[in-house]
Amino acid sequence: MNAVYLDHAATTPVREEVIEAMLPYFKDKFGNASSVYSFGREARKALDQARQTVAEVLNADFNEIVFTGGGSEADNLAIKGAAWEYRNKGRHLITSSIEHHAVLHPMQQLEREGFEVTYLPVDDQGLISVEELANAIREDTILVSIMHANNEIGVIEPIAQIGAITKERGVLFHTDAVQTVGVMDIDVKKLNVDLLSMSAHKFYGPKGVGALYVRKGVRLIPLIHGGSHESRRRAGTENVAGIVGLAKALELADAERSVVVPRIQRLRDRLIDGLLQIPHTRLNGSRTERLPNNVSVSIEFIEGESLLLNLDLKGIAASSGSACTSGSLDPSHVLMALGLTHEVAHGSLRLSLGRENTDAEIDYVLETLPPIVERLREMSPLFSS
Amino acid sequence: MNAVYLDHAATTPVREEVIEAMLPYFKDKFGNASSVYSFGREARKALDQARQTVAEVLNADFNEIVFTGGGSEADNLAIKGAAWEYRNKGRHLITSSIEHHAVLHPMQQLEREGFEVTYLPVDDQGLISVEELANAIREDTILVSIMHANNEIGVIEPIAQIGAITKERGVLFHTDAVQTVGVMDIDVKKLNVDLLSMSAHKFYGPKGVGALYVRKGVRLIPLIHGGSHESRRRAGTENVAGIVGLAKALELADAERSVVVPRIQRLRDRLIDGLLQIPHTRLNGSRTERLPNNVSVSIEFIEGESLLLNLDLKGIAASSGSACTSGSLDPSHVLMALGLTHEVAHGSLRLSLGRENTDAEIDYVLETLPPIVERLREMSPLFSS
Amino acid sequence: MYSEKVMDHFQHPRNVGEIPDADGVGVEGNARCGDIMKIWIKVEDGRIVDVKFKTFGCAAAVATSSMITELVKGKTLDEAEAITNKSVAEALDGLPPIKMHCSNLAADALKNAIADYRAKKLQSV
Amino acid sequence: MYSEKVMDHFQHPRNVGEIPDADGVGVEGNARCGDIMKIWIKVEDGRIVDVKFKTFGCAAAVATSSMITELVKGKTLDEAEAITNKSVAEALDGLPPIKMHCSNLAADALKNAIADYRAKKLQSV
Ligand SMILES: Cc1ncc(COP(=O)(O)O)c(C=O)c1O
Ligand SMILES: Cc1ncc(COP(=O)(O)O)c(C=O)c1O
Repeated sequence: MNAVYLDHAATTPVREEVIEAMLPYFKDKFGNASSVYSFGREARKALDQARQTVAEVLNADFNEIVFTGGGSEADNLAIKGAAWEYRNKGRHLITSSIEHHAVLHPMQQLEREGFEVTYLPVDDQGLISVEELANAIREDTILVSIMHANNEIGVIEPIAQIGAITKERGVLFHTDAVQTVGVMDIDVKKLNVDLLSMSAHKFYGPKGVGALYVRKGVRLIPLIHGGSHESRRRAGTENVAGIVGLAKALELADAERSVVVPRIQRLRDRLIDGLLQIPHTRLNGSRTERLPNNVSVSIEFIEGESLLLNLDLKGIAASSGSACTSGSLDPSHVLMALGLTHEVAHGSLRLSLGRENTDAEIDYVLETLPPIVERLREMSPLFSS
Repeated sequence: MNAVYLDHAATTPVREEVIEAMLPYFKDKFGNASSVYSFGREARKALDQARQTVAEVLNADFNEIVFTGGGSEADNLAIKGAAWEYRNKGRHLITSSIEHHAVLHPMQQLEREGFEVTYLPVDDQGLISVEELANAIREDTILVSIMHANNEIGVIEPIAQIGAITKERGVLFHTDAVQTVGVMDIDVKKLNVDLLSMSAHKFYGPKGVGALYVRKGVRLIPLIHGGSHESRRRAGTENVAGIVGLAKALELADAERSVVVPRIQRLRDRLIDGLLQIPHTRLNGSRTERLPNNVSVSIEFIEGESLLLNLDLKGIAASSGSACTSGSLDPSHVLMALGLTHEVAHGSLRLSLGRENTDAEIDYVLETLPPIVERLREMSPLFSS
Repeated sequence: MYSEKVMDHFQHPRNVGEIPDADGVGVEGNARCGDIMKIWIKVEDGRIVDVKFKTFGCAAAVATSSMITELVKGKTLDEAEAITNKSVAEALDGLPPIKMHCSNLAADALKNAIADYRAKKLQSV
Repeated sequence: MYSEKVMDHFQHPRNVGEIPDADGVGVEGNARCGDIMKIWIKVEDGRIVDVKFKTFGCAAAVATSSMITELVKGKTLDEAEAITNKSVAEALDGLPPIKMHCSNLAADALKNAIADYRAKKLQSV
């Protein structure tokens, strides 16, 4: 068996068609999109076309799309940009305790700057309570940020319902849709959101490019001041190749979704059912409100990194929670928010599927994993068989 | 004659070798550099190697290099990041009146946040007075930002001398070296700088990736909070392909500089001498303290955009001041700072050379340009022959 | 960025030049914006029989100047005065939004030329 | 990220298991950090004649546990007590900096086992 890549929630390979679409903008059509001469005009056209594509897929307008240097930048621009812009209206923000660090850390920075942040809990299924959220909104609340789907446990939050409330209460609503764009059908109007972040490398586009949907009329203080690019919302010579790649990847994902996603979901279900056969194993997060490509299980009495390394030695790439937290020693804040104990949280495993995974690969994982778990448990002082 | 590209100060094509170096990181080695398994390890190795290369070229240490999403982001991170971090030490900043917007606009934002900024003038050659700068430093000055070379008029500022003063006075010193990295030999120790920005697409690397040199011990509040990437100074999944491209482009530029730059400089001198044959034409900025690839002239009685478009129709891509200001109607702040009148500033032309330009191209420009100028002057109400 | 008509008038501007014994001369624009237009008209029996211009400015400024000279030739002064900057832009199949404001001043220059003609005539009465 | 020696001990840990009639047992670590090591020793004539471990933790924790069991077998208690976490890491050709703190606790677990042995002996006197 060749390498089995099951870490699509961390990143995905760039599709061949996307590379093809990008290549001309490195060498032949390399002009600066802001210049008046012909060289630049081709880049400008490509940029306009990409923006139009992204807008159409999201059911947004051309001018509502701001390209950024990635998902983290999009989250930061949405949250800090809105908080700074509207600070005279109020200084209270609401988010959840299971957000990605690209949301939580800007929130913490804003706390240091004098804002107040409410971190809503989630239930044992990983779901936000819409009622609790409604109760948390105050006179001075200016922004709510709740992720569309969680990157570790794959739980899909009730964004449209939350958006209906924020709309009624006149509060801005941002959603980090980095895990859902390309996988789910996204309509910013139906979701009732004012701001929505995405990152190209999560849907077979290049790394280092993302986008933020900014509803017409919403103002943001930029993170990057300078030239008048992106309608003065993000300065810097446009990454034309990257932006073209983002749009192409999104277009392909959108066109193929109805065929690809059910197939992935079937593989996911086989994987979940198979893994739950292992004793002392539980699924993290709701089984129904769940990304079609996410499997997250806690395997008791063993530790995640050991498991990952053993899988890696067998050619299986997986993750133990967020890729970003792998440098840290604390167990994932998301798993802790579900109410797991430290030991159990440390034994979590995320397998995230993609378009190239096959039934044979799932078979291989389901054969390979149980003996590894058994061996590690035999070595564990916490386990008594 | 094929198209003649003379706008390298705006952007450059990505070199073939650089594209080759980047390609593997799109598809085969696409792993997340932060993950523990083998997929990610290759990306991590490439990232480490790239950081090492950049550090070596600049005579800096590995940990002193922070990769960003471009030159504008590097400038913003340096200026706002340092100002926010050290705001309790003082609130006074010093810069020049000829900086790029990616420096001026962050400065203006900081003014709105309660900082005070001194904008130093330049003389009619475009040069900062080191003495004036020394006099402008106050008890509460925390940061000086002076560009290494100007993007419009190509004037090289006395950075090492300024750095000696800021060092002595205990003030942080940032230089925007976006126009010099790849063209000049850069040694951060000799330049006496604490912070130095660069942008890959100015030296035959890809757009959307840059770097900031941050001297050890200098702290910055990040623009993009989130994961612990770039030693917590810039969150977001690393743009591995882009960073590899930046490093490769820098390595090539550094290796070839001693051969390529003298050739370009000779072409530049031919171009300057030829253009100054046209009556009522003057060189903008110092002839001696000048980038080897920059020609900036003011051609009286005509307007820049008309000239650019006419050149474009003849296959010559040039610029009338900064590419970023082409969306604006005001004449360039840099040319105005030299003391030019509005009319003359509007008639400016920038030709910036690159490694692929030839003598034949210079001949062609020197043949093509004078009749266009003549025709436009005949049409101009300001000109009487 | 520019329409074909704009590019045509920019590359081949009609009626460039001066009329030494013009009946009216008008100027509009300023160097700060980078657009200055000067227009000369010759009037006979209340009609514009000849018109010339000189323009310092961008392609939009040159094209609007050129276009207006075509539009007014043979027109009565009242007809000529009815021409607006907007109608000049329309005759050129439109201008980029950023150019609508500063570079679109040919109609204003023409109005100034007609006013100059009328003032001179009043003086000579 | 890990040295070859670490990977070898991680993949083929030596002396995994328990000693039911051990003379000393030591535990170190906590679940919060994700690393817990338990070590059993058998002592004869002041020497460690047998040693086994169980570890819950990352590759570094497993490898350091395995390595220390190799290092101490046959050593006197005083010699064994002189082993530090640092020397275990060195015997493995080093550990990644981030792993030096939390996952490198085998020497501490061993010390606890020796202390346990000594305490038991004192009681039985
Ligand atoms: C001097 C200078 N600084 C900063 C920048 C901004 O770089 P980028 O457009 O890559 O963000 C540029 C070029 O646009 C520049 O010439
Ligand atoms: C939910 C979520 N938000 C934000 C991000 C940040 O995106 P990027 O790493 O592209 O900056 C990620 C992935 O890393 C993510 O999964």
